[in-house]
Amino acid sequence: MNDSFLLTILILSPLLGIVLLSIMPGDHRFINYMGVLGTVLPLGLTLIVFSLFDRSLSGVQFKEYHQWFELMTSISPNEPYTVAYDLGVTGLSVLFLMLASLITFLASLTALRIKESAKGFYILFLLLEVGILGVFASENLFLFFLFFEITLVSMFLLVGKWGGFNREKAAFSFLIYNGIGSILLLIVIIVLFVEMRTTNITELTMLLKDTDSLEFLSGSTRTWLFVLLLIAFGIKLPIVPFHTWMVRVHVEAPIAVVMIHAGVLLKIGAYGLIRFGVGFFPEQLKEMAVALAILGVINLLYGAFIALVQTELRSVLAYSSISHMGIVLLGVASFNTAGLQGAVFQTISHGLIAALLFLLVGVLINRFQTTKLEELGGVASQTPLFAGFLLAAGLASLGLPGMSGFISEFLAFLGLFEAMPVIGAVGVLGLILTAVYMLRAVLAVTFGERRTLFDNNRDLTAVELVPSAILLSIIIWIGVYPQVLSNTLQLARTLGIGG
Amino acid sequence: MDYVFLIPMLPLLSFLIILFTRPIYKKAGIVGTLFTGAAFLCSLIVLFSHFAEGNYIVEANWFSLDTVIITVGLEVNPLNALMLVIVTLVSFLVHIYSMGYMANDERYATFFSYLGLFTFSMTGLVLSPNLLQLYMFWELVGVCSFLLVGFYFYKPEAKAAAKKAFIMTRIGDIGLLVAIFLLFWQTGSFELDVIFEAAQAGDIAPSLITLIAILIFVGAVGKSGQFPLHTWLPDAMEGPTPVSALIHAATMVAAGVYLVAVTYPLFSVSEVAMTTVAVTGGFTAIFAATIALVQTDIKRILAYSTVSQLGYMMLALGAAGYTAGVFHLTTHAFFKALLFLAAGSVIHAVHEQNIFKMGGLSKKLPITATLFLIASLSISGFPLLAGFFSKDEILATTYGDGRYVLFAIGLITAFLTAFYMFRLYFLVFSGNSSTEARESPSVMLIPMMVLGALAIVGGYIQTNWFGTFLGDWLETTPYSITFVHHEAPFWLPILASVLSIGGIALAWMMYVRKTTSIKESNERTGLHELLYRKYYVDELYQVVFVKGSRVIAYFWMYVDRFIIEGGAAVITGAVKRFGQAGVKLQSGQVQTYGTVAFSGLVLVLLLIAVLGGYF
Amino acid sequence: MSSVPLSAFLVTALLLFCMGLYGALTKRNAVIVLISIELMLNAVNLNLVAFAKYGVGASIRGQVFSLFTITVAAAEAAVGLAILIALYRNRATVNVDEMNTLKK
Amino acid sequence: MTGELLVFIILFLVTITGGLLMLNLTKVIHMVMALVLTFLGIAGLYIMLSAEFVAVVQILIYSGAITIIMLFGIMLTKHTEAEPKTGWAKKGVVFTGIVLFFLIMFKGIRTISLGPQAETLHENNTEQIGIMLFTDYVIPFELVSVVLLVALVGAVVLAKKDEEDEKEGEQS
Repeated sequence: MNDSFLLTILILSPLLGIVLLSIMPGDHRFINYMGVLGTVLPLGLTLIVFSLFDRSLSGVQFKEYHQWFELMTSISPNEPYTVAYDLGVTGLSVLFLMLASLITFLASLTALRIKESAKGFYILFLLLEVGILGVFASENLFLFFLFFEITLVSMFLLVGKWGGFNREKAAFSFLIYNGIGSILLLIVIIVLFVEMRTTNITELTMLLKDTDSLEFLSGSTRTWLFVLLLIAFGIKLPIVPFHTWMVRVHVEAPIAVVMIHAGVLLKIGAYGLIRFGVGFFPEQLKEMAVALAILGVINLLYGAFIALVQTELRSVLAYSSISHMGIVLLGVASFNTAGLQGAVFQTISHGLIAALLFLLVGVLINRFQTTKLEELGGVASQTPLFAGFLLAAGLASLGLPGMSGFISEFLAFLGLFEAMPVIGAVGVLGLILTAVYMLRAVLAVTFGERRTLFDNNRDLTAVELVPSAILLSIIIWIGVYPQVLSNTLQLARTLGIGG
Repeated sequence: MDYVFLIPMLPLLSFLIILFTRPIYKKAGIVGTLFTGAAFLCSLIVLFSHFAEGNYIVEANWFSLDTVIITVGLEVNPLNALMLVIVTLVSFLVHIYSMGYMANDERYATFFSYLGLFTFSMTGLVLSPNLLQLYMFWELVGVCSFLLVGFYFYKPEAKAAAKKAFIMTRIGDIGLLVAIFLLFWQTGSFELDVIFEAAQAGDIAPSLITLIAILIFVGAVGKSGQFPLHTWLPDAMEGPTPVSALIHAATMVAAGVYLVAVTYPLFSVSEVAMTTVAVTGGFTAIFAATIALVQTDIKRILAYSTVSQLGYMMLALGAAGYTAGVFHLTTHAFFKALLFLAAGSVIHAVHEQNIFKMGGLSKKLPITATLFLIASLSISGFPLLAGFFSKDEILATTYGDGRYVLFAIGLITAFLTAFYMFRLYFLVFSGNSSTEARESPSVMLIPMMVLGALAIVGGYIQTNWFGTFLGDWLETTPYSITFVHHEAPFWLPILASVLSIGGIALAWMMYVRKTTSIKESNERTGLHELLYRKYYVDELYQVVFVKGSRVIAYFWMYVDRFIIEGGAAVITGAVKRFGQAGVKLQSGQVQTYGTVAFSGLVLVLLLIAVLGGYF
Repeated sequence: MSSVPLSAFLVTALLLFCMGLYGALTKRNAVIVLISIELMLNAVNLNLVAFAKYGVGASIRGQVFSLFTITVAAAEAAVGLAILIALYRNRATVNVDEMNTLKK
Repeated sequence: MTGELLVFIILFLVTITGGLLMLNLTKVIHMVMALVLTFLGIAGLYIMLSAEFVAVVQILIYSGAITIIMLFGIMLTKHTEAEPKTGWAKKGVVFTGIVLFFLIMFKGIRTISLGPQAETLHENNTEQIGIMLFTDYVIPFELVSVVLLVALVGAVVLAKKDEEDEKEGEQS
């Protein structure tokens, strides 16, 4: 049953950093570096998992199973409900694990600037990493939920303490929206647990596929469960109109946290939607595909239009995230290999691109103390390297071929055009709008007349350059050779569809 | 031919080397030129080996989607071998020229790295054997164009122009993208040969094929600056002049024409699509020509001329003149690149772009003036120069295809072209000069001379007298294209020559003999104003699309702010109120607590009494 | 045997209880509130005694119970009044509205 | 109409009148006086219920001790002449609640049915109670005495002025 304990070690590895940090004095000179070191270990372990992951096999690997506790019920005293500690990765989750630990590591580097109670920051930061890694490594809904809640709590504290001016409001709206999402998710988990007697994801996928044998879960019940799941992860993704919390967090949270938030946490929504929505309720998804696609188009256009008139770079990027997540929805709604692959690609690609963009926004704040578009301009003449990276990130975001954004949007729309050409035709308008708002924002910062306001500003330093370069090269790598993702992903085998 | 891959790789290497090695900063021009020159040599070798060995294709797996394997590859057929040579040649010459023109620019190396990237993308585009790869490079050239138009990033006009160039072409690209999607689901492949076979075999419904062809054409319209997506091209003149010559005259804008030529088997199946192409091309030709009549900026006149000439090529393709279109593309690349480089030389000398502030430069810039004259004569269709033959071919095709209205438009455009080109020439070079000017360095003049030679002799690859060499060669294409060659009626070359010379003569009368007042006046009336304002297309777009989308955006933003956030606020407010009501109950007054507790008791009792059936 | 039914006593007690309750919940004077509570206790006592005579397991125990109640009520009245006086010394009021220190 | 019923009606009226007076009089002293009436009425009812001893205790403790304590309480604190009015809304809520409560309870009382009467309560009532208290209820009885003691001490402690307060009072 247990292949190895690698995943447990991986999930718990940030704890080492937490322990070391907590015994260090809070005003120690190297406290920030200690925090960064804390994220290196998980990154290394993830790399090991990633490289050991056997791409020729199907199904779950690195399985771990321990019975955790049993629940007796009066209904069936002889058959207790078993809750297990159940880990494992599929091709889908191993990609997300990789994304998560990479971005966490890079984000921790940008957090080196944090001076105010850095110890607490890094402890929570590492706790957040435990949650994220746990979410992606869980093979069990119960455990998934547990780790999901850990991310929630640590995010709440990170935003609320180290955020911007309106940080408390942002933290609370984060907590409330996501709390509602968790409740809905919990309801789904409990119903599935009670009816199917298991919370193991793979088992559930197999059981729910065999619709004839489902005695208790009628079609309408499953529709309801799917809708609940959609809302739960829709809040996380976010789907319009549940997006306002996310804009606030994007604008208020400290940059390192926003990198993780935009780069990884929002992706939990997509991950959940693909792994559980597609995996558990394929019939329901097919029935509601058109509605889902319409939601996706709304997301895409809505986010794009609003991003067009934002006057602040972080808001532009926040709405751009909404817009890009619309493409994920479109890919899922098309429900064919191209579309789903596009959705996964888009999720990962946007994770990388958003992280890069926010990393650069962090530099911008550090150098120019503002992200207002009208106050910026012509930074390309003073900080050409920074401007180059920002431009490259912007181009990646608007789907330039040769970068990861293109192949994911291409696949998602390719899938959509097979399933629903008309909706696709409306959706492609979003691609034009993406170009418009992205160029508007990026050019407003980099191009134009030089502002004397910001004289003598340093270009990217090594600690900023290296993460940017790493992210950009991965983005280009995926864009030039996307097989690298699909080799690992093996979508058809993971979800058992298409092929 | 296995070294075809070198052609895109060499410029890419040049791009990467210049990008990552700062020490060779001042040598960037030489590095770029060497690599591009090598690429040009390769192209020539490929061209000649194509004569000997015929078509060539190599493919490798790139990405798998279910059972479909998406490939990347390189293909050499007559059309793209020719394009390769044009692209690498013009790029090579522009590299040399830029070493002089950009010598004093502080972002000298960046410029050459962009040029390298562009050459890579353009050759990659040309060599693509499938639509997906073609689309990827298609976007990449767009980005290079964007980067180079915005090269002087600190100028607000350059910023706006770069943005406009990218977005306008992107609109077209989306059309192409949708066409690719539709084709994929019809044929299950991105490969051109598979698609063409399906189209010829009638596997795709005729109405759908028309739709697809028109969508592809939308892509071409965006890239080639055809009406109604033409407005970005004149604005793109904000970029450095060598860029205008390379990208916005000879190569990238011709990619639209190339695209239609590549997907010609699709178009030829649909009569409607062909007519669309022809009419759009013809209309754009005359539309842009009329605007060019009254412009005052030397580069903008050339830009509108480019738009007009591209329209000409589209007209040819739409009128089943595959050879004519490609032929004109070739000759146009030579003389239009030359025109831009010469214009650059003038601008380099006088630092001025308004033609009314120039004059008499032929004495100060004799070589530039001569080369400019050659190019102008060539584009005007002066007999026996390159432009004459290709233009004749187009007119003959249009006539032969029975599109008489478009034929007439073509004739008028030819006349207008001759007129505005010589208006430009006479205003800039004839008369007396007061400005200081020095002839450009030889590093700029030599590329121009090469182009000048080609602008003279380039036409002889396809003439009725010496043989239709180009046409015969293009027929060896691997795809089934019906080649129609219309023998021009004997009067056509004469008529065209007369019109061309007539246009030149009219310009001479007006601007050298000065039979009318030609002072640039601020008071323009009626038609003149309309033309000068480019038919108010920009203003129209500004109002309809820019303002329109902003209105929509603001609408949604207010929806976001008031309805969605407001909705959330109402819900939270309600909860808060509820909480506050609860707080009010917790007044600390025991009597209130008592009252509440007692009320609760009464309610419970009532419930028990009613539900318990005691009443 | 007796011509007065049990329910007559119970209704009397109920009326007393209601009046006491009303007084306890609406009167502002702390002394009156205390008195009203005594009234309620009396109503309860009346019930106890009535049930001692007419109840299911009618016996003397009901009366014993009421004695206990009376004792406790007396103690309560004494302590209540003591608290009231202590409070009055501090706040110079016997108005229940102003006795809201529970809130703080 | 038997004599017993007549007595009951008179006692009932006395009791209820006392209660109503307490609720409606304005002066606090009058209210307490009205309450004495009620207590006496209840004592009468006890006698009717064969609880002579309880009736005597009632008169002693309620009409006597508690009323006197209350009067002391009133005299030791300052009172505005008129009782401040409570808001109509609150009164309304309380009144409606009480009426509902009354109705429900009334309904319950009307449907009550109980076993046979106890016959021997009035014979040596005090003796019976005494036996009961010192046999079955001896522990509660002792406990009650403790409670009384605690209450006594507590009341003294609470009501006693703090010495410091006194000193401050003298100084000022």
